[in-house]
This record gives sequence, C-alpha cells and structure tokens, in this order.
Amino acid sequence: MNATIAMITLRGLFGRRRFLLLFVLPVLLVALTAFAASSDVPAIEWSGTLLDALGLGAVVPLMALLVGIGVLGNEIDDGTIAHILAKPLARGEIIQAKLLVAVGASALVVVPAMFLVGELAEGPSLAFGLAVGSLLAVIVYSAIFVAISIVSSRPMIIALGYVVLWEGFLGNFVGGTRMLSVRHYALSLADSVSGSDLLTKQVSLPVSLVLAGVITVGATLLAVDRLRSYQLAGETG
Amino acid sequence: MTLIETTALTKRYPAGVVALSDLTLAVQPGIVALVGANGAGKSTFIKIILGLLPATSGTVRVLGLDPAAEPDRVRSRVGYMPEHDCLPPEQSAAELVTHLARISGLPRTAARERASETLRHVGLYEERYRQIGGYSTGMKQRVKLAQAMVHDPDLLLLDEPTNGLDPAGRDAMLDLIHRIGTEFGISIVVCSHLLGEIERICTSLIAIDGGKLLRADTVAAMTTDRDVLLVEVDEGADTLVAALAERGVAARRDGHTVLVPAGADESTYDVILDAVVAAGLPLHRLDRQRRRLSELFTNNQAPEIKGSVLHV
Amino acid sequence: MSVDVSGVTRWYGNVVAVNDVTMTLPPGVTGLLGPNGAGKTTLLHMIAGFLPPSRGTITAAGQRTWRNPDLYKVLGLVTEKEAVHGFLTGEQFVVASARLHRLPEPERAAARALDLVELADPRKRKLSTYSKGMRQRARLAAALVHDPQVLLLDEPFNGLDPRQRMQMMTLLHDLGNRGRTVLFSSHILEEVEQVSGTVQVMVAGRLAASGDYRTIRRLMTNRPHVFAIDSSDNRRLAAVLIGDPSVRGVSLGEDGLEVSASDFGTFTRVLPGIVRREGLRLRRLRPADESLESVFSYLVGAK
Amino acid sequence: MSEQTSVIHDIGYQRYSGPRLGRGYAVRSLYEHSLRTAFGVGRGMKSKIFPWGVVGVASLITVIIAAVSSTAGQRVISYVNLVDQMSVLIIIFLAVAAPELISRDLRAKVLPLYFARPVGRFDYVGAKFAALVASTWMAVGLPLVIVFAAVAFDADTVGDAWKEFTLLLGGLAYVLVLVLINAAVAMLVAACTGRRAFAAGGIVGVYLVTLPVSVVLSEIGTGAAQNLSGLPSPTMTGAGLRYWVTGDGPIDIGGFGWLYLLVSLVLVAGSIAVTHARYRRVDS
Repeated sequence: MNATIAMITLRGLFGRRRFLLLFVLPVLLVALTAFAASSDVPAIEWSGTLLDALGLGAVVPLMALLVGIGVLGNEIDDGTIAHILAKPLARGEIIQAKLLVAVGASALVVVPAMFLVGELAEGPSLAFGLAVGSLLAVIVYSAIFVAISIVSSRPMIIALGYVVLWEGFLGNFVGGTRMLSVRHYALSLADSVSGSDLLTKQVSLPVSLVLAGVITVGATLLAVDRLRSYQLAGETG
Repeated sequence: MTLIETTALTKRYPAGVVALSDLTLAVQPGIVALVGANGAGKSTFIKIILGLLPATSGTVRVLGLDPAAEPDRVRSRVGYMPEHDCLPPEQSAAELVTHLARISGLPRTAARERASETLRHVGLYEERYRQIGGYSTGMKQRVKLAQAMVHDPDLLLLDEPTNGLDPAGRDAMLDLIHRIGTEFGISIVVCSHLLGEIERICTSLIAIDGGKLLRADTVAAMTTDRDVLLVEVDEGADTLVAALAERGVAARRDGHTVLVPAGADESTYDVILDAVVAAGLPLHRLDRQRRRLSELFTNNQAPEIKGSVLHV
Repeated sequence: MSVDVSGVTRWYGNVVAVNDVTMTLPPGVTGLLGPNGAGKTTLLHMIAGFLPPSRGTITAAGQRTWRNPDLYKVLGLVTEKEAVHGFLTGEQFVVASARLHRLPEPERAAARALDLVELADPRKRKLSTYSKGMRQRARLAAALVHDPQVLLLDEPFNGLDPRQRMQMMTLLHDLGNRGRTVLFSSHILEEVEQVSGTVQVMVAGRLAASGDYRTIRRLMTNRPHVFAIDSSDNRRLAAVLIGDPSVRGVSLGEDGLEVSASDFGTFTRVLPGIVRREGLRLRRLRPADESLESVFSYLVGAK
Repeated sequence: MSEQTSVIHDIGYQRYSGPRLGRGYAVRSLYEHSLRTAFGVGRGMKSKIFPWGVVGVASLITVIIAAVSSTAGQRVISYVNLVDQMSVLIIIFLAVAAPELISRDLRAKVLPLYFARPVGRFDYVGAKFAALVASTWMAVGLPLVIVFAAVAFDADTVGDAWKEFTLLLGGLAYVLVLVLINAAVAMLVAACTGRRAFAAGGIVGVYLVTLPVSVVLSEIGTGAAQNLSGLPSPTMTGAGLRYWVTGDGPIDIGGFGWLYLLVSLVLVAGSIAVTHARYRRVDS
C-alpha cells in the first residue's frame, strides 16, 4: 500500500475536529441499547428497531458513507486530488490506499459499537456475529462510496439517497431488492455466525457472500477506471 | 478634509501576531494605492477602517469619524469592494444592488433608482436583469463595484478590482476607476499588487511592509525622470555606441537598448540624433528613463519610518 | 521538441473550447495568452493529461498525455485552483510530493524545492495558515520537486505581491535558461513581457499567433506603426512630416505628436534626418503600439 | 407651434443627498428580503417550488379536514392536535428555508458585503432568525386559519366564533413555539455549511435521529425517565411545553414543565449565540 497517500488520507479524515461527529451516532446507539437492556422490556421487542433498523440499517451505512466520501469525494470536490493525480502512480495504487483507509476508519468506528450492542442485547455470540456482519457491510459500502465519490459530482446526495431509499426503505417493502442490499448481506452473516433469535436473515449466506464479493470488486474496478480518466474542469471564466 | 488619518495605529492579534505597528499617516482625497507584501497588514487596515476590528492602540479617523465609536456612520459613507467572489449567483444584479442599497440605509425608491443608475455607470445595461450566475468575470467585477458605490460613498475601498480580468477587462475597469475618482468626485483607496496599474491610475501610494509604513508619497514623485536617456535602434546598436563615443558621450549597451547619460543641458539629444543620422541607423526610441514603482520593492534596504507624519 | 500539440480540438457538447490548435514548444519560457474563455486552461489541462483532446494528438517530452500516469515523471503542473491539503505543513506537503514521485532522497529534494520558492522559513507552518501567495509557491515547489522537463502553470502570478511576482519571474526565467520547457498562462502582459517575449496567443479557441511578440508586430503589415513624438516645435515638425511619403497621418496633441507611419523601416530612418535638417530638437520618440499589450489587442480585435 | 428649446440633459453621475436611514431600517430591510427569499419571491420558478409545495401540501390536508369538519358539523381534530400531526411539515419547511436563507449566503460569501454596511453580526443573525421563524410560522399557520375560516363561517353565534378564535390563537401559539425551537436548531445546522444539500440533510437528520431517541426512551422508560424522554428531541420538547400548558399532548412530562421551558430557552438562546460566534470567523 502507498503509505504517503494513506497518511494524507488519514490526516484529512481525522485531522479536523469534525471527525468526532463520526462517533456521535455509534455512541448514541450503544447508549440506547444499554438503556433498553437495563429495562424490563424483553430484547425481542426492541432488537428489530435498535439492532437491525438503527444499527445495520442506519448507523453502519451512514458512518461508512461519511468516511467513504471523506477519503476521496472531498478531495475531488475541493480540487486537492489534482496533487495526487499529477504523480507517476498507477491509479489502482491510489484507490487501494484510499479504500484500505476507508475500511479501517469505518470499522474502527462501527465494529466496536456493534459488538457492544450485541453484547448488551444478548451476549458474546451475538456480539461476535454483529461485529463480523458489520465488518462485511463496511467493506462493501466503502467500495461503493469510494466509487460513487468519483463517478458522481454530487456524491453526498447520491449516496444518501441510496442509503435512505434503497437500503433503508425499499428493502423492507420490495422483497427482490433484498438480494442486492448490503444491509441484508450483513444481517445474513451476523445471523449465521451468531445463530441468535434476535436476528432473522432473509438472504442465504452463500448468496450474500458471493454478491458482496462481486459488488466490492466491481465497484473498486469502476473506481480505478474512472480515476484513470479523471478530468479537471476546463475554462473558468 | 483628510480622507484617512492614523496616529501610531497598532493592531496585535491575540496569538501575538503584530499586523500593524505604529502606523502614522494622513491620506488626502484622490485615488490612493495601498500596496504591500501579502500578510503585510492591508486587510487588517481595511477592517479597522470599516470598524470591523478594534485597534490595539493608536487612533484612526476616516472622513473625520472614528470607526470604532461610530461604525454605522463610517460604513454608510464608505463603500467596499472585496477581493473575492461575493455575489449570490441566483439573483439579478438589479435586485442585489437594490437590496444592498437599502441595507446601506437608502429608502426603497431611492435604492431602486440609484441601483439602476449605478449599474448604468459601471456599464451594465440590459444584462442587469439576468441572474449573476451567468455573468462573465468582467461583469461580476462591475457588479461588485456597483454595490460598493450604490449608496454614493465619499470613500471607496477597492480590493484587487482587476482580479481575474483579461487585458481588455482590466483596461475597462481601470478606466472606470479613474473616472469615478476624477469625474464622480469619490475618493478611492485601491489595493493592488500590480504596480503598472497603480502607475496608470493612482495619484498617490501607501506602501506597507510587515505592518509598518514603507513609503507614502505621490505617484508622480516616485516615478520621476532619471538622468539617463534610452535609445533604441533597430540595428547597429554597437555602431551607435561607437559613434557616440567619438562625440565624447559615454553610452553603454543594455540588451537592445543604448543607455546615454542625459547631461546637464538638452544638447545630448542633438548629439544622439547627429550620431544616428551620421551612421544612417533607424531610430526606434529616444526617451528619458523613469523611475518605476517596482524599485520600491527591489531595493531591499527599506527605510524604516517611525512616528513621523507623512502627508500623501 | 518538448511539447507537441498537433491538430488538437476540444469540444464540450456544442461548445468548441479549443479549435484545431497546432503548436510546438521548445525548451525555454513561453507565455500563453488570450482573453477569458479563449481556451487556455483547456489547452493546459490537455497537455497535462487531465483532459482528452476530442481530436488531434498531444505529446509532452515524447509521451502521450491522456491516461498515462508515467507522464508525470517528466511533467509538473500548477493549476489555477489554489486548493491544497491545508492540514499539512509546507514541508510535509512537498515531501509527500517527493515520496509520491519515489525520489531517492525525498527530504533533500523537498528542501531544495522549498528553497527555490523561498519557503524555507515557514516550512513548518500548516498550509491553511499560508497566504494566497505562499500557497501558490508551495504548490509550485510540489510541482518542481522532481525537476521536471516540462512545467505548466495556469496563472502563476495570481495573488502574489510585487516582491513575490519578481521572484516568480526570475524563477521561471532561470528554469527556461536551464533548458526546461515552461508554459504559463497570464493576463498581466507586462509580466509576460518581462519573463519572456515568446508567446502563444489564443483567441476564441484558435491559435492566433506564436513567437516573439516584437516579430509578430512586424508581421502585421496592415497596421500602421504609431509613434509618440515631442520636439522643440511640434507644429512645424508635423507640417514637415505630413509631407513625407512614409507618414500616414499626424495629429497634434497637448503633449506632442502622434504619428502613424505606414512603413516602419523607412520612417525610423528618415525621421532623424528630417528633425536635424529643420534645426529642431527631438526630445522624445516612443513607439506607442509596440508593447505586448498593443500586439495582443490587435490580435484579439482582428478576430 | 411653440418654440422648441434644445437641451442636453446631464445624465452623468449624480451625488445622493437624500436621507440615509439608520441601522434599524437596514435590519428591517434584511428581514424583509429574507422573508421574501424564504418563499422564493423575486427569484426564479425553481426557488418557489419547494416552499410553496410545502404550503400546498399543508393546505390540502387541512382543506380536506375543514371540509369534513364542516359537513360533520363538528371539528374532527383540534388545532393543537393538528399542529402535532404537521410537525414534520415544520421540519421540511425549515429544511427548505434555512439553507436558502443562511447556507446560501455562506456559499456565495456575501457576508462581507453586509458587514461593510451598517448591520452587525448580531443584526444579521437576528434578522435571519426572525425571517426564518416568521416564514415557517406563516407557512404552517396558514392551514389552521383555513380550518378556522371554514368552522367560524358555520358558527351559530358570535360567541361560538369567538371561542373558536381563541382556540385558533392557541394553535397558532403552539406552532410558534415549535417553530422557534426547531428554527433555532435549523439555523445552527445551516450556519455550519455552505452547501444547501448538506444543510437540508443535516436539519432533517437531526429530526430523524432525535425523534426516535425520544420515542424509544418513552416506550421503554418509566416514571421520571419517561417524563424526561422528550428532551432529546426539539420537537418533543415543544410538545412537552404544550402538555405543561394544556395538560394534554403526545407526551406526559409530569411536573417537569419548568425544565422543558428552561431547555427550550437554552436551545434557542444557545443556537443564536453559537451561530453569532460562528460568524465572527467569517472573513470580511
């Protein structure tokens, strides 16, 4: 991996105080779960809302989105990407570094939170299941959001629309879209690993893993190709 | 009336950076250039004039008013054109300038009339009803200028007014500023890095360096003639030098120019012409060399002026 | 030749930004001029490999430029947009550039580049605290760190103060003298004149003229040459000059004569003789439309 | 024929000698301009779609309710309950208006143009906040007035109509409370970014994140925890104030009315203060 690009990307991500905002949602999720677990209400009553809808459905994709677009989209938006592109580097090398940083940073924020949520809700096996599931989600999402960063000139809107509408909304109503929903791959893996009653997978594990792999590789290759053909805006005035 | 008057003006930022140090000057009405290195304190100076920043010590008077005590009165008589883009793209120029005229205190009707007149004076006609987003750089600069003078200020602060303009746009903008300063009777302080522009339109110049006054004088005084004549011939420069030497004039070559000491009286002109005629050379240029404003920045031993009052 | 642009056209939809441009840039400094919207930035970006030509070919230092990252081993680019990674210090920024170029001694290369642009002192400060001119020079240092054969700069004087402008001019001049190919765009013609007399002038997407601007001026044979003249008796001199066949017109103004001469060579040869014959004293003879400024406005005006 | 006199009129630059109104007038002008901007008045069609769309949707809903009420001879829903139903419309209108009023100025960097004139930073923030509150209040209050018009028209006595009017005032006051609290938050979010899309997303995001927190807390918690469950959400804080005054509403806050009031005041004052502080860094 190109350490220099990784260093610049990391500093861009964590160098500003803004990154603390990344922890707000995961902390909130854990706090809410802790509160719910301390009450007398049985976990099965709130696990759907907190673990699935809020956790896998909102916190995980939103954090991956903020980080994924943070590692590349922001650099493209403010024009600093030109400094990195005007170097004799294979474009794959750049994407690889960016992607690894994105996965690492998102996982750092999300996986421990999901682990805690599982631990509080049920115990170690669910904790482990949710941690593994969310890690899978983070990997696939990062590839998708890095690709969106370069394909679209308004990545934030597109990505938010995708998370809210496709992952959050459609999957609940239109069964067919579950097959192409990262959230359901994560749910499937978490359910299979933990065997917990609190989770119900709707896509089989092999299908999930294969599709997750295909999407990750596809998005990455797309990002590399688009970066190779990156164009600077022309005349300004 | 003195336009801007400061005594021992000092601005120290909390971090310990001294932006202005013991600045004493008195600026008379006219078109005044404010030059200096980046970070030399020009933007701090402008903010203090507009009453947006308090001075650490010293006094400042703008049009006879203290901007720290009466910022509103100062601001209603001063117009400011910022350096950077500052125009909302989705409004028309007419609407924006009218709105800003009202913010400057003009009643509704007067604001509308003056906005339309001012836009005409800066050279925007039917385009003024179009959205600013579709304007060229030159048109945007004109709108920025129009909003700065819509309330008929007595003093205009223009920060890099020719920024981003192409040569034709620069020409037009400089002519406009010159007209505002002379025909319209509004005093102007122009911040610019382009000394050529300043030589062209300004009557006087204030140079600040490191928060201190470097030089304040009229432009005419800084661009006086030197005692050197520039002579250019299309060919045979060396022949000319030799011919001049024969006539007892010690000329020397500098690139394709021949430099001749001007001498005490004007007879040197005749000697040069005789030499050119005798050698049968094509004379291309005969001119007195002048001091350039850029020499202000090439001489590194900048004289430090402290506490003394300089009338510009 | 270091940069070869051959029959290059670039369009965006129906808008043609660059129209059938062919130019070769030898080592040395060349100014790229043109009104706003003439296609200068588009051309620079195509040469820099950040935009594919719609038609035609471009090579820089013998390499094709589009989709070819290896190009940047020999090419440096300073864009007009002043964005930098504000969280890095000047030194970190340039060292990172050196590392991305895989230079053997990145720290030393960076120190050299920072010295060159006179940023050695503030190198430990974050770029976000730099002034516009300092950022401009930091970006130049990053583009120079690998000592490229070809250097492209879009409006490099933007935001620089008078002293920094002079430094930048000297720097570009030196690079040209050391055999580098430097192409820079600028609107400030006096500066272009001082850095290099060699220009490429674009007008509405077309290449209007190339070469030394003085030579270009002489090629405009349909334009009379205008001179400003002051003498001991302007009215008499005017009367005599109007009788000379090389003079097209004379106007008498407050500060002297304005003479348009149809034939440059003839007029400059006959004038000294006429003045002396009439017993007059010539105080000033100044070509009024020989500057890059006038050459440029003629080219733009001609369309 | 009368004698023709020829004149060349002076259309050169004229100095202005009319009145220069002070800072109060300047702030009022900024407020008026912002109010117009919120509804897209004086701008292109595109700027009008969203605000008027919200007004249209709100009116449509209430016209249906009004029609049903007037045929049924009685109101099917009280004003205050109607307001609770429309709280999401408040958020949507704010998400449209706040970025338009605040983020847009940041993006275009127009603030130096204001601050070089007789308006200060506090004036600017105050005028923008007032315009944001007023526009949202009008947009969401209008439907209540429609219902009132329909019902009062049918009222048998002047006394009934008057009673209806006091109920309307109560509803409008409740709208104002909800708008004040949410507008303060919306302004703060909008002042954080120059991008309108981010600001709009942030405003909706705060609502979408804080509301479920309140809901989960109130569903799971008991006693004081339940009473206090409204505080994490600005909207539920407003609903708590309603309960404090009327003893009814979507949330039971027990005896914590004073705390809800305090939190509301801190929220509004705090948002204005932080927004003001943020503008200190805006370069002029």
